[in-house]
Amino acid sequence: MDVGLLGQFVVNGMMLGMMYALVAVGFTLFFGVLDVIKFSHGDVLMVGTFAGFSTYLGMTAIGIDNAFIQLVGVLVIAVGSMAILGAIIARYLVLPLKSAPPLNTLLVTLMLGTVLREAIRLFYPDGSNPKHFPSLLPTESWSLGSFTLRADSVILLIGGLLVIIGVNVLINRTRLGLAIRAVAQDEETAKCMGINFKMIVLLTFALGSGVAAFAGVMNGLYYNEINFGMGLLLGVIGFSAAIVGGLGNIYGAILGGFLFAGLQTLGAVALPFASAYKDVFAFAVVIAIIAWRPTGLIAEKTSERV
Amino acid sequence: MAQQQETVLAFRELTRRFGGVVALNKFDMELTNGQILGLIGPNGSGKTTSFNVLTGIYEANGGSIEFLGQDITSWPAQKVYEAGVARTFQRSRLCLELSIFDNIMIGNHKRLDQGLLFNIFKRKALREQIRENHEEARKLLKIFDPALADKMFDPVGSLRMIDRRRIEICRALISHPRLLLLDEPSAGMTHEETRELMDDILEVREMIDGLSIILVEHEMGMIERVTDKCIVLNFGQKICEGAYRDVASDKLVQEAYLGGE
Amino acid sequence: MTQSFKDKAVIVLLAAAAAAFTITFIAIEEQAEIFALILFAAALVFAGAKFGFTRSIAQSLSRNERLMNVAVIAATLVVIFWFREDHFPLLMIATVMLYVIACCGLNMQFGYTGVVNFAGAAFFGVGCYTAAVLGDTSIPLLLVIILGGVIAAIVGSVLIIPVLRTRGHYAAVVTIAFGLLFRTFLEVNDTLGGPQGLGVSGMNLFGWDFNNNIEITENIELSFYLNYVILALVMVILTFVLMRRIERSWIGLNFDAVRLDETAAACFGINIKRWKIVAFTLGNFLAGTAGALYAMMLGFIAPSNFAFSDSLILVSIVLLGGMGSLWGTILAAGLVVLLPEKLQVIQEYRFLIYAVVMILILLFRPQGILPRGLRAYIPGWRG
Amino acid sequence: MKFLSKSAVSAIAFSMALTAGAHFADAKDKVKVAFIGPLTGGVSAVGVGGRNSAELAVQLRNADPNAKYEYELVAMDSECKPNVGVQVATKIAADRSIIGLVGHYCSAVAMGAVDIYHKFNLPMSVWGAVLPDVTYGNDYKEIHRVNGTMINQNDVAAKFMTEQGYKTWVIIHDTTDYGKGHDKYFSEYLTQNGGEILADFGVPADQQDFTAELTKAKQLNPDVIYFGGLTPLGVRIRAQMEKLGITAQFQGVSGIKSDSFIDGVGADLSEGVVSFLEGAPVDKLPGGQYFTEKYKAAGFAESEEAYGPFAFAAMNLILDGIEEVGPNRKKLTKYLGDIHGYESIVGEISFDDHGQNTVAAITKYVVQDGKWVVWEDSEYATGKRKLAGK
Repeated sequence: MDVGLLGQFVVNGMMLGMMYALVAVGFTLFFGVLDVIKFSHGDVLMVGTFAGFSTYLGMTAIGIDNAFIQLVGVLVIAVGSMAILGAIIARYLVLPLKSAPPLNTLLVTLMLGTVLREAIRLFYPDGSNPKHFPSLLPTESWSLGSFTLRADSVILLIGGLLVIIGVNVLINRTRLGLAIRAVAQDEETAKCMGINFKMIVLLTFALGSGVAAFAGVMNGLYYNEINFGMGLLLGVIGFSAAIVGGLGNIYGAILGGFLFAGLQTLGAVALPFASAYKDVFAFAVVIAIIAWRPTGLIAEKTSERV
Repeated sequence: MAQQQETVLAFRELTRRFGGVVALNKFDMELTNGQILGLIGPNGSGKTTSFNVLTGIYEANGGSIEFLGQDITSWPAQKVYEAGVARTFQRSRLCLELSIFDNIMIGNHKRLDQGLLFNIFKRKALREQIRENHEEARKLLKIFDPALADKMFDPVGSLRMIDRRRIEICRALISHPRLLLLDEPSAGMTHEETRELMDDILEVREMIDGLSIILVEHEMGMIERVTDKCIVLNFGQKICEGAYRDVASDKLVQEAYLGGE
Repeated sequence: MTQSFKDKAVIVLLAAAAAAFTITFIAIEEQAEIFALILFAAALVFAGAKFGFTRSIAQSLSRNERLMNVAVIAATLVVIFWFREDHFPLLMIATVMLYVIACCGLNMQFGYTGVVNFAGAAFFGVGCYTAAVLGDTSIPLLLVIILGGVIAAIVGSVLIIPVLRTRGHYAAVVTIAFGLLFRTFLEVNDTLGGPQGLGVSGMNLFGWDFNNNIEITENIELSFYLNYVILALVMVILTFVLMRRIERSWIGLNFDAVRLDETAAACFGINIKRWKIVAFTLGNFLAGTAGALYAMMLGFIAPSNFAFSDSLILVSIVLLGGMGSLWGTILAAGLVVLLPEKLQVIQEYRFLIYAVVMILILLFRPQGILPRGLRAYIPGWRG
Repeated sequence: MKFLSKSAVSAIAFSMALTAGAHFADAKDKVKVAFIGPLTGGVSAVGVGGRNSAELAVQLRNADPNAKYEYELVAMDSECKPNVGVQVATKIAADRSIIGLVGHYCSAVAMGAVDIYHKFNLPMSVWGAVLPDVTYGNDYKEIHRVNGTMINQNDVAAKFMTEQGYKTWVIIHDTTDYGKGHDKYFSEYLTQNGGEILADFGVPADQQDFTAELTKAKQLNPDVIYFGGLTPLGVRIRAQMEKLGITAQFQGVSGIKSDSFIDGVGADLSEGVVSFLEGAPVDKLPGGQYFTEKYKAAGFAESEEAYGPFAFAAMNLILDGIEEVGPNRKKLTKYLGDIHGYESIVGEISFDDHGQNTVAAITKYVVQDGKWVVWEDSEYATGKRKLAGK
């Protein structure tokens, strides 16, 4: 395989991995503060993308056609509205079930995912068909042999990276992050220290959902196509990535995301048998990794006292 | 009283590390038949760790454990229990959703018929076994609190802390162990309750032939009253051993507790 | 004396009411009637709880378990007999029963033992495919049903190592990944029919072809689905007996101990691995047997029946009914299978409504419709 | 269907007898017909379009004063899942008051359901499923299909594309029955016509990212990328080809011949995409214009999609049959069996002995200025515009 082609696969894989990682970060944040899995995460991403898309349509309709302003508008509305939606979900669906079996939360949020998905399909104009998401980024491209690099891909990669770094800084360097980490460590102690537990949970869900909306818009800008079912698989993969990396750990989520993308790319291009088996391959490897490292690659800290 | 001298349990240079922290450092210890040993020391000195290594929850990094003449170092928890070691936990670990009877029967595991076919098909024999064990558990529980014995099918989650402690001890005793490990039984209880509980334990000891007990405890009154011998741990190391009165007056021990130089 | 008579009267009346309700629920087609009936039932349940009837009824039931079991079977037979000539209601009843069996399998796994399984549909599917492949051979079909379970258990053994090593959400991902992998594999691999699916021969018991209508007289022709319903009912009863016996034995206690506190269980000699393997294998076995008969009844299977969403349906039945609760599972299976069907009238909106209903139930009744009670080793006996 | 008790039935009969006198002279008998399609899930757009079209046929018929009966449509959702399909098929087939059915877009569902229609003697016509086995895999006289199979489609497609001078192909298909079937038949016909397949990728129907497959395809540098699958995937693949700078011609199948494909990809990228659909173009036929107008007038929220006209034609065929022979399943089956040269909005319908419409012509389409245009009418055919790589 020539170098250009290899480079192309690497760039594609990184793009994919970045999106998985952004979704996985959300899972890991929610799990960190509340030990719950919010399975509607992928569908929140989808709703966020549609919110962004609607913003674009609205701005075009009122005559704003500067791509940069449009992009900012799309991002602000998508991220902002999903942050609110995430907090609402936490407030009315996740927190009330805190003392119920953890599987209940999983199921409730799964059902919420169905509600969101079906709602978009049924109530968004022509929602059951794919939509053309505009290219709001410069589309210049550089070619080198079989390697094509587009400006928008580079910007998206950098953007994704900045968001991940931003989340990381937020968690590790700010007062809010400190509070989130305190709640993640030990809810009771955090409460004793005067941290508003509920507020922190809501903020964390807002943060995670906002990141998901960003990933959704990124998805739309990259693939130029969005549809009501886009969140489902992305959610499952993001969840798997968070698990493989190790729940409750942002680096684990990133690692898991890129690993999964790598496996899929590898499965599609490098396997000796038909590429259709690539998902079989990726999931088999996931099972094997979990069998090998039962608490994820970057192990979750267990503080169980005996 | 020749039997009294038989060694039940012996640690030889038992060592356990967590990362860089040495939780147990070459711990030597011996316990004879029927003896009650008090294990004391500040928080984090390795008392509970020694229980966990002994019962197979943690693996030893060095040294050996001998129980009734057998080397049981690194045995899994299940095998240690089969050999006759039963314990309670620092934080009560009962199954709160289950009934009192269920919880006590968990402790009786080795004396119950666990065959798949027996349990599914030999219902009559199983019912007989259930009735017999129920009677036995009732008797045992009655020693601690007659009122509890009438609530055998109530969920444990509905009970007070002291009742939960009692049930935990019954769970450990029902299988007639040779060695009982009590991890801070007084935690979360008043002095009066603690005293009551300890009296009950002493009463039970008379019923089970040759039962030895290791007691981890902060409540020194209790240690003083019931133990035959004490061992003081500090930073995973044994710093003193002997009767409570001698130990209490030891300078090293006082330093360890007060943290002074 | 009067107490016991009252108990018995309550049980008989309750069974009669349940049969009547089920018949009406299955029979009505009008949207308004369906909603009215659901609201009526909800109001009844609510009122019962409010005025304490539920409690006294529950006590009556637990005092007379045997009678209750007989009454439920009798009520089921009444419902089946009522619809003896109607294919579709019988198909739905049989479907509910087979889902009950599969969900009992899941209950054994995570209701009792705490081993999560999000690949229930995959193991159900292994049973289906076993029936499809072995149905044309000379192996007796009753044996094929058992083999469906055995092969599901064997396929499940692939997952034993990761399942034993993981807990909670990590174990969930293992089974989710397996479920996705299973379906993709079936689609990509053509040896088992590929995405187009496979035809399955119908059940045939000692020359009795289950796929023929039963002609009694010239005017009375019973639906061929009656055959399947009866066989499914027998299987449900066997499964129920097995589940009950396991629950009310030392094994059930071991399962609970493993679920609630692995460390404590290990300290009292309970072999965590052994009981997890037993529960996982038995659960998959049950799902497999249900799948095998399901495939014979439907006559056709394809990979898209065994998607992740189908596994979730099984999980939601277990949660909705109440973890480990057998009666709850039966009730929830009826609800989850029949409700979307009943909602066909609202067509493309039905999943939206269905999901909203599920969320509401879980929010207001997180422990399930009929939470599992404390273990009663011997019915009615409290020492 | 007698769900309720016999006494209830007699009570109803009694009350009907009482009110019989109140019947108006021109009141028509009610006859039920049914529709099955995927109304929820990933391909629901096509299913809802089909249902609307069938609904339209029934509405128009009911508005026709000359119709002998008043029709009621029972529409059911198969979710595109065989087990659900078998359930609803049983429900409809077992309901004796339903005389005819227009059913199935998903082939796997149709495959599972045909046995039931046969068992219950319910005459039906497929409106969208394209797997040949649905009609050719059995000898059931109840089963018919107004649309063509994927065999015809790919035969034409392979010939046409090789005639355009293309030599090498990379195939991407989804791993459902639809995509795999197309892959199989297209590969077969393409090889017969001398085309070369450089690579063949199977992808799950919910995949989002195709850059790995497409990068590999790019390296192979084919003349054409053939996609066997439905609109959502088709949109993604076409869009991502652009990202990777692949300039090969994009060739689809009937599954992407929808306006939503063009909406999803955008007018620029869809320009020059070709696809093939059974039947004559709707707007070319005398009844076609009428259908399009009426569909718009009926005010459905969703588009009729590629197979709506077939559902409309199939429903009309069944309604015509009932008008002709009366509400009787066996007679309707016989009527359908004799259909030859029936005029419909998708062209002439003639069933062969398997109930397959034999004259299902295949029409070639190309996207021109954001619209699907019949190839022969396009500027591509005249040479004014050129397909990719020509």
